[in-house]
Amino acid sequence: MSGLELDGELVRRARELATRAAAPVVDLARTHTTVSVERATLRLAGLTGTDPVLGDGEVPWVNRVVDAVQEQVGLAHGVSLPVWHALTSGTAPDLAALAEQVGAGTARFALPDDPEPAREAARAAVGAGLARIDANRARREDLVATHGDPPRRPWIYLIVATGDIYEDIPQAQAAARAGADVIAVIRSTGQSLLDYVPEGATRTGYAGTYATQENFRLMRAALDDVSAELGRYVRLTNYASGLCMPEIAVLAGLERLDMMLNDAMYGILFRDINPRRTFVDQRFSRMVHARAGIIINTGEDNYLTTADAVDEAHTVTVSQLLNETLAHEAGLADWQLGLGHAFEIDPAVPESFRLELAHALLARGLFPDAPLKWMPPTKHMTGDVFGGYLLDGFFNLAGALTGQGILLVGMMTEAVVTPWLSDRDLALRNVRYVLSAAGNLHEDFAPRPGGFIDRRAHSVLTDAVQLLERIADHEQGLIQAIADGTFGITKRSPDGGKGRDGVFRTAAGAYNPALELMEGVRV
Amino acid sequence: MSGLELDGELVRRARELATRAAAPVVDLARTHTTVSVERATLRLAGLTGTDPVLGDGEVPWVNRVVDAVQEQVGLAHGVSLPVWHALTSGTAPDLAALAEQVGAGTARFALPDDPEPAREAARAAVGAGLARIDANRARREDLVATHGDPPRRPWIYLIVATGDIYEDIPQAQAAARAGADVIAVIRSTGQSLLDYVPEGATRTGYAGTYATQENFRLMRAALDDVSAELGRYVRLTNYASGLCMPEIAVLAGLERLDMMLNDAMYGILFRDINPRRTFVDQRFSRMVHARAGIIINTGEDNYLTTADAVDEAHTVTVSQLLNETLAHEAGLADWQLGLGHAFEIDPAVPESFRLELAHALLARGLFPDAPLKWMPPTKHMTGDVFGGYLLDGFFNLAGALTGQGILLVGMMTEAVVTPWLSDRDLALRNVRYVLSAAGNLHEDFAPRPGGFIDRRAHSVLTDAVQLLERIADHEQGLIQAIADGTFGITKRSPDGGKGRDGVFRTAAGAYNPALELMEGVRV
Amino acid sequence: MSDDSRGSIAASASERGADRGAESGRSTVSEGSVVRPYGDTTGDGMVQTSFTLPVPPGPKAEGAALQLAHKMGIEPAMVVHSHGIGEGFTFFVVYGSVRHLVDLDAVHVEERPYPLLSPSEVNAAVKARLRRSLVVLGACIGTDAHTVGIDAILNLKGFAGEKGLEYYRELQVANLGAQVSVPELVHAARARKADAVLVSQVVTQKDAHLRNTRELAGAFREAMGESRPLLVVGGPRFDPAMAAELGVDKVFGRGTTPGEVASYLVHALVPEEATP
Amino acid sequence: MSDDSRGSIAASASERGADRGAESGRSTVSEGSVVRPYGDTTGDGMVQTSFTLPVPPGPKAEGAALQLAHKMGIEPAMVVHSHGIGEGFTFFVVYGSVRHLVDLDAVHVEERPYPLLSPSEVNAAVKARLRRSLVVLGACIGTDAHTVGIDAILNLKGFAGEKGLEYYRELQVANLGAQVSVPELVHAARARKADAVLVSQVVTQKDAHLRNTRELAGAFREAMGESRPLLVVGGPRFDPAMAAELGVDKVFGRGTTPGEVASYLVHALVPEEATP
Ligand code: B12
Ligand code: B12
Ligand SMILES: Cc1ncc(COP(=O)(O)O)c(C=O)c1O
Ligand SMILES: Cc1ncc(COP(=O)(O)O)c(C=O)c1O
Repeated sequence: MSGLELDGELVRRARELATRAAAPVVDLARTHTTVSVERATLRLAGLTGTDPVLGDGEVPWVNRVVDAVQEQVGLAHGVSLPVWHALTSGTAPDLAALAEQVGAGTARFALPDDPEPAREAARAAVGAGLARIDANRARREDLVATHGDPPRRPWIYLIVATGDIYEDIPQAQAAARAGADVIAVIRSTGQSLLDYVPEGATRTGYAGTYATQENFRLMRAALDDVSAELGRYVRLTNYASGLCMPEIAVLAGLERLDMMLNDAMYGILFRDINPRRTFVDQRFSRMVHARAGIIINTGEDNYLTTADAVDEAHTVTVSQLLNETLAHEAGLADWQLGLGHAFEIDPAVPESFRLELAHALLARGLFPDAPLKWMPPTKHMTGDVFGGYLLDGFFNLAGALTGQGILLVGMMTEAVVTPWLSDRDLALRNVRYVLSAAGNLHEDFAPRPGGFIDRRAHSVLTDAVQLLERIADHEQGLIQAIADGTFGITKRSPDGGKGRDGVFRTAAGAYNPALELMEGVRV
Repeated sequence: MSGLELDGELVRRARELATRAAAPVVDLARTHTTVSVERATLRLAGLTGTDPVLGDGEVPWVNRVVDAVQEQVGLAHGVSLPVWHALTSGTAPDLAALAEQVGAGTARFALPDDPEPAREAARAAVGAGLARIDANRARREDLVATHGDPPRRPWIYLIVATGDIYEDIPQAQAAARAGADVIAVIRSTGQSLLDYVPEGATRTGYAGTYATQENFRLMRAALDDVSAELGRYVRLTNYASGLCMPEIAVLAGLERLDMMLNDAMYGILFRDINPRRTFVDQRFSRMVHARAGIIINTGEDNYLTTADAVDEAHTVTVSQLLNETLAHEAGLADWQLGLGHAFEIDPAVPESFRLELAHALLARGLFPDAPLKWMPPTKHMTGDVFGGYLLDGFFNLAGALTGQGILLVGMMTEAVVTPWLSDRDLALRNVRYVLSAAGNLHEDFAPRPGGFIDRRAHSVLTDAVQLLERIADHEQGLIQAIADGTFGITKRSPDGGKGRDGVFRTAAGAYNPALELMEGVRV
Repeated sequence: MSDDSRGSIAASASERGADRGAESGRSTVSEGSVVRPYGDTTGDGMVQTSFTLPVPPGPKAEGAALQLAHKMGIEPAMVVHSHGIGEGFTFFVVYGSVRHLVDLDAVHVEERPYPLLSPSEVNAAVKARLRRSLVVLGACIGTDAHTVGIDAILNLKGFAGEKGLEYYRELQVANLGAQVSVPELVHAARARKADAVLVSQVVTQKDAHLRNTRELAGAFREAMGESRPLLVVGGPRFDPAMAAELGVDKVFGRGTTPGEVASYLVHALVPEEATP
Repeated sequence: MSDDSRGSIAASASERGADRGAESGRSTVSEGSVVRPYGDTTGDGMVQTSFTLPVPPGPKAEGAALQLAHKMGIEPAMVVHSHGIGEGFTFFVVYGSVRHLVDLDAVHVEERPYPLLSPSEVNAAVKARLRRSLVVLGACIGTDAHTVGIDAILNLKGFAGEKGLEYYRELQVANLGAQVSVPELVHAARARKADAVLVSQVVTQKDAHLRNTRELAGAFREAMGESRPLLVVGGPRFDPAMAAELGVDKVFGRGTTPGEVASYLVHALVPEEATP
């Protein structure tokens, strides 16, 4: 397709404004830590398992240890100094044993006078975890080299969501055999509000399957098998966003997931998670993704489910620019940015398809090196599954015409049920037909400069810049914009939301080996 | 859409060859008459009804009279001289009475020594019929002026086919209310092989409803009601092709039908009707359509149901050119030529959609002033109604992208049943979505000169010209080509097929008032 | 692609029970209250269905599909399409004529037993006859984060051209948003002296919406007994006939408009006569 | 958009009979020979269906749709979409779980009782054991003009990569084309001493194909009695299990290949032992 001629000056200005608007967030993230960041650090150091005696044995040791440290010395310095001080001073042979003591209530934590030994030990322990993440990244590169990447863009991205990992696996394999390049396992509805990561293989999720290290492992192994069978590396996706973003990011790195849903704002807007908590967590989690070579998917598409896709199109652009600048700051490269947007315009709107093309081309033009995530219609899908199947076909065509990178396959039963096996199969047949019959139509697609599509794209970009100006002018920047309900017409105050009491301003001398190792500089 | 640059020289050559290839057919038609042509003439003169005593009373008087004349004096001079000689010489007060005598076996026919009185009377009688056709044409023009034409091209053309005129009517009205601009009532499977036209309102057709003058009248009246209701003139279509082409053309004119399926070859190829019979009949029927201001639809689309749509694409082009030249010779204007073509490429063929666009643009470029009839996929439709609904959506898009004139709405149940009420409604929803969402996409559609689409169109045109050369070189031209199985890989010999004994070479002094009045010259 | 249908349905107890088996004969015309599905001819009984069976494709699978179609009352049934999905599964499309007759008289439509009021009529009624504003509390309970539905009912913006309840002067509306736990909700209802509690449930997988609604009803019964507020639930997959079964006062289904809800509140909470 | 399914099925007499009513309980796992439709969980019984009822849209119509769904055994049923068509009609899409169990053991697949032979094997068998070529006559009867199907079986070109019967040296094939009347066909069969008559029927509206096939069988019985040729019919909407009912020797359904037909002809017409 012949792209659009975007106004270079306007684009430069947009990026500069986005960086300014995001600055207060970066600042906040650099000066705080959270319970989840600290738990993630312990996970990197190899602490696993749950406390068998507490509750039904669902509470992970990492939670128990971090809570204990918080009680005894607070988290202003992070958990690493107290924990490895305890270990280096010989109260326990290893982390697991120390956790047992926490369980027994006998563990005692304190800040060391000389932090060096604790630092060293912590660095070594966490380094081992990062080494495993590095190894997984290398392994992925090998496998891609052996099996190969999908034959074309866009990559075909498909969701499984039975709630039972053992139903998910055959469905995921069937989907891969039927042509899916990326499999996403949706989480159980409630998980992102849990302040811990469940353990083990699970079969009881609602509208999704719990994200656990074991479920990750099982699914990745199953997909490695089909990858070999198909001679095509099939990627695995899960969701980071939520109260445990940093920990899930670590588990994803440890189990060689390939993509993660990770948005700087989704948890705030759609899960009512405390903004500060999310901003601190997203930065750490993105640093882990950067290290793991994982592609992130952002969630702008969600805005269009609560806000109108035509009126609020510019908020998607603004959010993409903000996600981009925050991702860069956390060390992610452009090829790792699956920025989100969606085909959510009411199909009853005249010219709806050409409007979609304009929006999709704008994103394509703004982020030429990012593998944009193209989301299917959901809001205006109804129980008319025939009409829905047609609409998904036009969504697929728009994806091909505008060179999208990751095509999330739409389901005709979107308005009815979580996808059935047959829905997924029919959806893939839809994609295959459109890509094979019309996949190269972009050669004949040439939106006229000054024409309907070009004008629309330009006006959305202009609105986006104006909105960014308003945001950047406020000293709280993005934080204030969210409080004002700028995105998805949802207002969230910095002091509200879930998990806010898990956020701590870091004191002088605070130490986190993971941040240190990942940034290469001491924090 | 920016059309294709066709090679003007090649186009000129194609037309010239087509005219040469068709010459033997025109010649044949000018020197022969058929039982159906003669019956049509009597219908123009006002003879209606059936012989109550014969069979179950299904045999029309026109058949009885023509058969009687044939027995007694032969048809080399046509029926008009013997019939009006009988009337002018006072053996019967009027045609109806004369028919009664035929029924009673008392009628005696002979050729007059002085043909003038008979000619005069015949001319007057037939003139009355033509006057009614002229009045209908004027009436149509008034109604279009009052109610208006469809708001856009393509016109939306929909089929009803219950077999029962009283089920057809509400379905046709529902379809019109749902957006159909043209309603076609498909005929009962066997009708085109009947050597007479059934009478009255019928309820017993198979896979279609009998074409009768009364059914025409009932449906036209019903559509006049909805036209007024909707403020849009809803057109009515039926089928001429078959053994009674000329008569059905006359009835269509008398009952103000607006379009007729009328192909110079369909009956030969797909109904195994004798070629000579069809060629004579089609010319007369087309002269009637020309007079009635009726738009004809040709049947090239059918070839692609028996032949491959890619390999045989050029035969469609050849047939369109032949239908054009024969139509012009019969007096039809370009605006009356709904030349047929279809979206019948196997969807599994790579680039199938772009190939369709190439073929559709070629037809559009060759016949800029003709309201091309764009037929939906049928052959490759299967019981997968979801896939079928999608394919129909892409067919609709191709129609919009390439500026087709008449869009025949495809049905998702094509491979299953004759359309249900709901199939038709869903199909119209499909059309409405595509035209409203992407109807103007042609503005952004610009097949590159020398690109895939352009090259394909050019090669099909080249193949067509080469084929036309072979046909034109043979002294029997088109007649021979058909015997060779050129179209729809179906071979038909000039001496084979149904209804051949109804063809007669006209003798010197033969007279047909209808031809005389329609051509303005004596035949 | 819009979904025109509205309003509340109740299939009569008898239909909800087991299949009464095949109706004999075929009514060629649908006279009066007995009708059959319509393909292209009155009385033809034509239906389309599709499903997947956990069997590999092949003659056996097709036979199994026909068996199921027959059990559904489709007779004759045509398997017009089938294709394998992965190993072990086959997808089918089946067309045919169902034997069953539909008895319209047996359909008990719960006619709305209250008039549809305009916002001003609602305000007037509350002001005149209740003499105080009506306190309405809204939320999505459990882990359901779908707020668009409840917002459509409550927020000013409203739905389908109708303004939401916040627009009504005499209604005091608080929208607690999503993911509110039942105990939190009970507590809030008590604290604010809510007259009505409106709850939305959109996620239905494994009947989550039914379970959550029963839990809601139970909790309020326990905590407040007779004095509990009016309980109203809604969501796209609720069958409005189930209110009693679920232990709530009223259930609204897909396509509900704010006006319908406000009118119901007046009907249920505002006395016929002005309170002295 | 291709249709993979093939071969011939027979649903057992019992299933062809009236609905046996609701199976009690819900088998959560499909053990052995009893399965249920599969949505996204084993045993969930999920199906999709759509139909039109001759009633105007509204609550009553939705209730009627639910009633029909329940009679089809869909319980619980969700009317997920409906819209009016013209006046007086409403189209519905319904999703839900069917009670019915599918008993695979009750599915009697008519296993092909003869081996699939290659063209050369067919020729060899005919030559060696019949000692003369086999005369095959093909046609579409009645007003049916759909020849593509019979051509696919007979013409050299063939179907699905297999050459048609005209390609077989030992088969003497005459294709009479379409719209052949039954008397004409009987006459031709007699005249040519046909061993087998192959007839195609594609138009099925008002069961035209069944009526025509019965007429065919009757005419041959009358005209030739025992000495009538082998009667084989085919078409996309035939149920291969119906041969007996229709009075013909064999029925082929959609997706038939020439090889299957040739192999059947050998099985049915060529003696096991060479004729002396
Ligand atoms: C928008 C949306 C989202 C948004 C929600 C944003 C938000 N703040 O609400 C986002 C993107 C966040 C989202 C997320 C998810 N979603 Co969601 N989502 C949808 C979607 C596309 C539209 C729903 C909607 O807004 N409809 C419009 C409103 C106006 O209609 P309505 O809800 O029916 O409300 C009307 C009536 O029902 C009624 N009503 C509703 N509530 C109430 C209450 C009262 C008191 C009254 C009187 C009336 C009433 O009145 C309203 C106006 O008429 C649907 C698919 C679809 N097209 O339906 C999926 C859908 C609902 N989501 C689904 C799922 C599974 C999820 C996830 C759980 C997936 C996952 N695991 O990640 C997540 C997590 C969310 C969660 N934990 O609940 C499934 C539910 C499947 C099922 N039936 O169980 C659906 C059906 C999609 C699918 N097929 O998978 N989703
Ligand atoms: C091609 C076609 C036509 C062509 C036919 C050209 C020709 N010379 O055959 C034309 C355009 C002329 C045509 C016309 C009509 N058609 Co038509 N046509 C079709 C179409 C698109 C494809 C049929 C086809 O060729 N299939 C491909 C072949 C290879 O498959 P098959 O026939 O199933 O054959 C296979 C098997 O069934 C089996 N088989 C078939 N016969 C036999 C015989 C023997 C002995 C054996 C062993 C096996 C066997 O083996 C074959 C290979 O596997 C179908 C729709 C569809 N997609 O199915 C409509 C369809 C068959 N037509 C239909 C109708 C109604 C008509 C018309 C009557 C419409 C009208 N009133 O104008 C006309 C009139 C024709 C007539 N009087 O019969 C309907 C029939 C509805 C019904 N079920 O009753 C269909 C289903 C379309 C629809 N939904 O309305 N049609
Ligand atoms: C960026 C992002 N994160 C997470 C999710 C899913 O979150 P949850 O598991 O809370 O439903 C989504 C869902 O669309 C998303 O877009
Ligand atoms: C030109 C033409 N005439 C007639 C017909 C229908 O003919 P019949 O009534 O013989 O089926 C068609 C069908 O497609 C056609 O294309």
